[in-house]
Amino acid sequence: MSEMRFEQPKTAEAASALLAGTQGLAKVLSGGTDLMIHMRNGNIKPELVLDVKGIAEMNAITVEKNGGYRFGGAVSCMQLLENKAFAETWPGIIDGANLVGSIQVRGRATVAGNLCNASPAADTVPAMIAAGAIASVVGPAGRREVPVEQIPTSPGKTTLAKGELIVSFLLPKRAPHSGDAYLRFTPRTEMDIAVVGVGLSLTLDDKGVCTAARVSLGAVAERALLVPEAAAALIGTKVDEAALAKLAAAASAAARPIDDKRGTKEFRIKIAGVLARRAAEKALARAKGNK
Amino acid sequence: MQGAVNSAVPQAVRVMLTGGFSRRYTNGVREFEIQARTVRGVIRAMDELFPGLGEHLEEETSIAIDGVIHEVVYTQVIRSGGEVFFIPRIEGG
Amino acid sequence: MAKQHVSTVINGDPIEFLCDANKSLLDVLRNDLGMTGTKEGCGTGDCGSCSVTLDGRLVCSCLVLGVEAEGKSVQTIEGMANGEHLHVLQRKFLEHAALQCGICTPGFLVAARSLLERNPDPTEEEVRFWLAGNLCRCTGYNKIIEAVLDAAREMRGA
Amino acid sequence: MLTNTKNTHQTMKSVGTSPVRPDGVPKVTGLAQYGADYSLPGMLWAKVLRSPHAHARIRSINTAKALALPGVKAIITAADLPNQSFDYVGPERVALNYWHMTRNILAREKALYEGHAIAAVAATTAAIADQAVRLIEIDFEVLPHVIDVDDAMKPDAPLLFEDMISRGFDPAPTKPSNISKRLEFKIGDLEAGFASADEVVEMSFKTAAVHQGYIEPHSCLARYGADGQCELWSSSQGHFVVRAYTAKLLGIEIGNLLVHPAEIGGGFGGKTVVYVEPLALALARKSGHPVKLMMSREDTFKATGPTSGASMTVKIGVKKDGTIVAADGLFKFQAGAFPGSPVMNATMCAFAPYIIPNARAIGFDVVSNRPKSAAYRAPGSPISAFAVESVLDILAKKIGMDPLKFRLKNAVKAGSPTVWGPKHSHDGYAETIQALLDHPEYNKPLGKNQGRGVASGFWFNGGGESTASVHINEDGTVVIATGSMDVGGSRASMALMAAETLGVPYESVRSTVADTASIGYNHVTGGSRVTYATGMVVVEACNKIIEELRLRASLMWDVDVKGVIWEDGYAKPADKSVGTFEPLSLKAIAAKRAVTGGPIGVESSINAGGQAPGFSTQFCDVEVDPETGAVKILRFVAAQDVGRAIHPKYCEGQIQGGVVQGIGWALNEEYIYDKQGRLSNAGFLDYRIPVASDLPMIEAIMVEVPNPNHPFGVKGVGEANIVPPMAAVANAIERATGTRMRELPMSPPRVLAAIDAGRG
Repeated sequence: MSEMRFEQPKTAEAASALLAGTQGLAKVLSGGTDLMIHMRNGNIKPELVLDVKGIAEMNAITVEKNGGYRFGGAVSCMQLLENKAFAETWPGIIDGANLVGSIQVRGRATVAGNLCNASPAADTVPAMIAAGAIASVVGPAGRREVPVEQIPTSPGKTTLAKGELIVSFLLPKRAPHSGDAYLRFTPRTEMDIAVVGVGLSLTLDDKGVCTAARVSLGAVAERALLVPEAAAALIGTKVDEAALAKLAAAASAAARPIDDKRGTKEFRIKIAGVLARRAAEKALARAKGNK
Repeated sequence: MQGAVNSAVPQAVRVMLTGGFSRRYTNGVREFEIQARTVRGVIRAMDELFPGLGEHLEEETSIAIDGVIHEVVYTQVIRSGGEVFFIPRIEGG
Repeated sequence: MAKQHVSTVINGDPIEFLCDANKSLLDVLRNDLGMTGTKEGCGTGDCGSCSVTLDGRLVCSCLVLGVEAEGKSVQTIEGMANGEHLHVLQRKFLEHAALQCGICTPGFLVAARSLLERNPDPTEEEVRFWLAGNLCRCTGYNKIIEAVLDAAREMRGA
Repeated sequence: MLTNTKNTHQTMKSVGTSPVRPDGVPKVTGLAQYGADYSLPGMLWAKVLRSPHAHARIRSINTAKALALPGVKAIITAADLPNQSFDYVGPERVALNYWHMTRNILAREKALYEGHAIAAVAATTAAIADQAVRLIEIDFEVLPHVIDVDDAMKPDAPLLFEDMISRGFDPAPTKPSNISKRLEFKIGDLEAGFASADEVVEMSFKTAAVHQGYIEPHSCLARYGADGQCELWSSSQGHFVVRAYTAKLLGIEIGNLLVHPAEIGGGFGGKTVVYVEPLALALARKSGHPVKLMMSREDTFKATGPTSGASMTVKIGVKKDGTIVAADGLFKFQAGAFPGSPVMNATMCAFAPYIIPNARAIGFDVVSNRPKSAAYRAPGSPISAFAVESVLDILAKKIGMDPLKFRLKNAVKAGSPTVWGPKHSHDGYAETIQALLDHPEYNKPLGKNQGRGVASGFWFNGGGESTASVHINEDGTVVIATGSMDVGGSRASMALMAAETLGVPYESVRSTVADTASIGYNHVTGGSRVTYATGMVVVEACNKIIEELRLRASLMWDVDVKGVIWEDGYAKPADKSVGTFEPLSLKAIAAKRAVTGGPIGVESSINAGGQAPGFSTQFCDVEVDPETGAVKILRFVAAQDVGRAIHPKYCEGQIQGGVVQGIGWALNEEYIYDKQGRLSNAGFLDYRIPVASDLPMIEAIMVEVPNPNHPFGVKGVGEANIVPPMAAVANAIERATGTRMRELPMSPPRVLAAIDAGRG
């Protein structure tokens, strides 16, 4: 017999109460593809595991009154991939969701779980940051809205307080001539952890000049970074060669990676620039492509 | 000395060893001319030259008879003037 | 904590079992229900040998809790054939010699079936990316991909 | 020319076809039972406590707390196994030293690598066993460690064995070191050879340790009877060898141990040794219960034999016309914690494909604080080939000769010299080169950042001891049994050779793998020996039973046995003078078996020789991303001399599988150690074997140069294919980027750094 308790609450508030009311370690289980591995290798021994897949609002993908998408914290990557309308609006987020683990892992893994596991190399996080996504958090003190980039702080750590969980994400309404993209570098084409990841979103005016941009780097710091200098390299330009070169330089400059078994510092700094450029080119093509 | 197994006239056979093996057991001598008709005869003849060598040949080597590799099996026949090369036994993955 | 009672459906048959809350579905299938067709190659979701479907969704059963099977439908390799009538994928894997040691074969068959349910006419690249979560060390993947494409053709009646 | 002249290619009905294998249906329906799929009533679950340190003296082990945990039934340490005498038994190349072996499966004086097994617990549930392992207290004296082979050879390196005096030096050294052995093969006059060369290239290379990567971790079930009769169900490449090692390590009679051959989930050489079986059986003995012991994937990486990492220097001299005049190789191999790397194979295979009158190969077997190395598919040959085939590529470019034509000019044939002594006695290498020269895509131009690389490889292939039995059932169907584990479809190829010899349909032959009490001794399934040696003894047994069937027919017709011949599955009168009898089928003869003497069955055994080596030549096209160093395999074509393909699809599968393992070895696979000597990528996420989406289709070309020493011309197929890929990919990268990669794996960071350094 094991000391672990398993609960399946029906509302976010009930979930929050259960989390807050547990002295020992309490973990949320949505996809479980990170949690189960931590449990198996003995890193953590949770007293309570909370399965949130029974909470209606956490399973929904809806379009809000302001025209932006909202999707729940228990929506798996495969569910996002299979929602045609969402995929057409946010191809960059789909790029990231499509690279998490394998088909089997994507059948379970969620964007919320990817974010809260707080690996700096998480594949869905850079594109969510670039998109300007807002997380709706429920906790003992009620609900609050938090920009996604403010959730992870360092490997395995987030700013969520005890008893708080992410219920859903809200994405802004997509302006015309907008495009986003996520690229990562991995030795294998699948089943890999990002050595470097770049999420990038931009909007053009009808003359093709970039009026807005957000650039986020993964796996090159203790958490995913929002890099304003990289965005500044694009805003006001036609995203031409000069702008792309400045973007690449800014991305490399912002990277503060470590040497580890997946890549060296120099390699990550160099690749951050290379991928930032390629992500911008892909986002640009998408921005010009749609109406 | 009758190295031959049966009463028929004995025949000359050339025996070769590798460098490492000869350094360990035949103080570096690598080539021999002995009388034998089968591998059994070769091993007896070599054992008479270097007592105890027969056991090492049987336990530690494979045998190339005129280039064709075999396990050390007594009954293997050797043609007159044939070349018998004792080499390290090969193990695979 | 006492073991938890779980009632679920496995390969179309209603089944009930008791299991600790922290036990994986793979452990339950293999060690409690004696269904050893689903294999463990790594236990961390990196090899796909333990693939099953949960309510039609292809997953690694080593990364699912046994208690999560409550009220759901699980499909494993043991349920792929219809009695002694092999599924067309099983037949094609044999005809194409798409297995050597066979330890990864159950995972590949469950994953390939899930692919063909969604995409009856996949390209070679689509098959390779869908099956990238299943590791094989013996075949080099050639014959597995050929077997899946051949099965897809037959299932489409092409 | 085939000794069995009647089996010319055209007239054969079974050999050369690719039917569904007899053990196929259980494997595609999940019914097949592998090592972890067995259980018995009252079974306990075992867990192993492994060393967290790379090098530490074990002062004491306290199991009191663990034993007190309810549900724990037994705990073993090295004290539960008899110590073994220190001597090298058997063939020098794979000399067994049970003093080492017993210490590798359970540490005694010292823990010699992270993950080294120290104790094992058996309990009523896996969870309790897991908990109990954490309650065992060990008093370690942590010692400095050494991982890299060059570091381990330094005079001041930490010593794994304070009394190890290197073998193979003359005179023997006085000081102990980590060098277990030096060996050397030499022919001709090196100085004269190099002096006569127009071009000489000397270069050093390093490779990393890589694991066989079989998807099934080691696992077994053990039962120790009150009467001393024991049983094991284990997934291995040779249940007879498992029986011999386990009996010796536990100090019991071989006859008291029965090993059932579970299906094996891949081995590639790594399952020709024992890890879990002796521990499970010792726990079963101590607890009185059956015990199931399974390794995790992490255990498998940390504590089972990878092949060696190596540090090598190769120097080759050629004339302008492409003739190789001299070659010199130094090969320093990591053996892991105990002596026994495949360095001797490496020195023998390094230059084996080429006629080189003046050649020398020196090998060092060096211990360091890593898991003991075990065989991995043509053990040693892929490593030395990476160095030799890279240097040959540089030379071919220097003298402006096509790399295939350059190899063809120096290709060995029957009668060519070898560095280890006897002359080659078989052809087959030149034919693999010609197959690629004739390939339509070999001269296809390539695009930007693309390159084509070529390489060749050699492997001895094996013979050795095998036993087979053949029985005719009452209805005339046939059962054959051998003791050779079936990893890649050997049941099918045995049935094909039996059906062909007996002249009956493949479907009427049931092909099985028998346990250690039901068939005579069989050596391991390895060394690419089974289709050759076990196939040979199956054919011999079939020929023996044909004699018996002719005898039975002669009794039925009451004629002299000389008057009966066997043809296409029937006994027939030799000619009219014998009588006008209807041909007798197996079914007809079996029906009269009682009155003609009883059941019809034979068993044959053999110590097979006369095997022919395997040659493979391959080319691959790659594209290198100059901005990231990523290498994409565009095309891979591998030709291999297979002698005669018995089951063409499985024969092809061996080539495709070996090539892909070679690609993984070339591009991404390596053991990565942290500063404390701990393995930091002990899992399939960060130990990257190739996935389906990384690869194109691998084109396998089966070249058939039959081996006259085998009834069907068979040559071993399993291993030669993994030898060329690393050099073929390295040579392709050089053509694509102008940079010569000298270290494996050629991962993107290394390729990018080399490109940037090249651009200077």
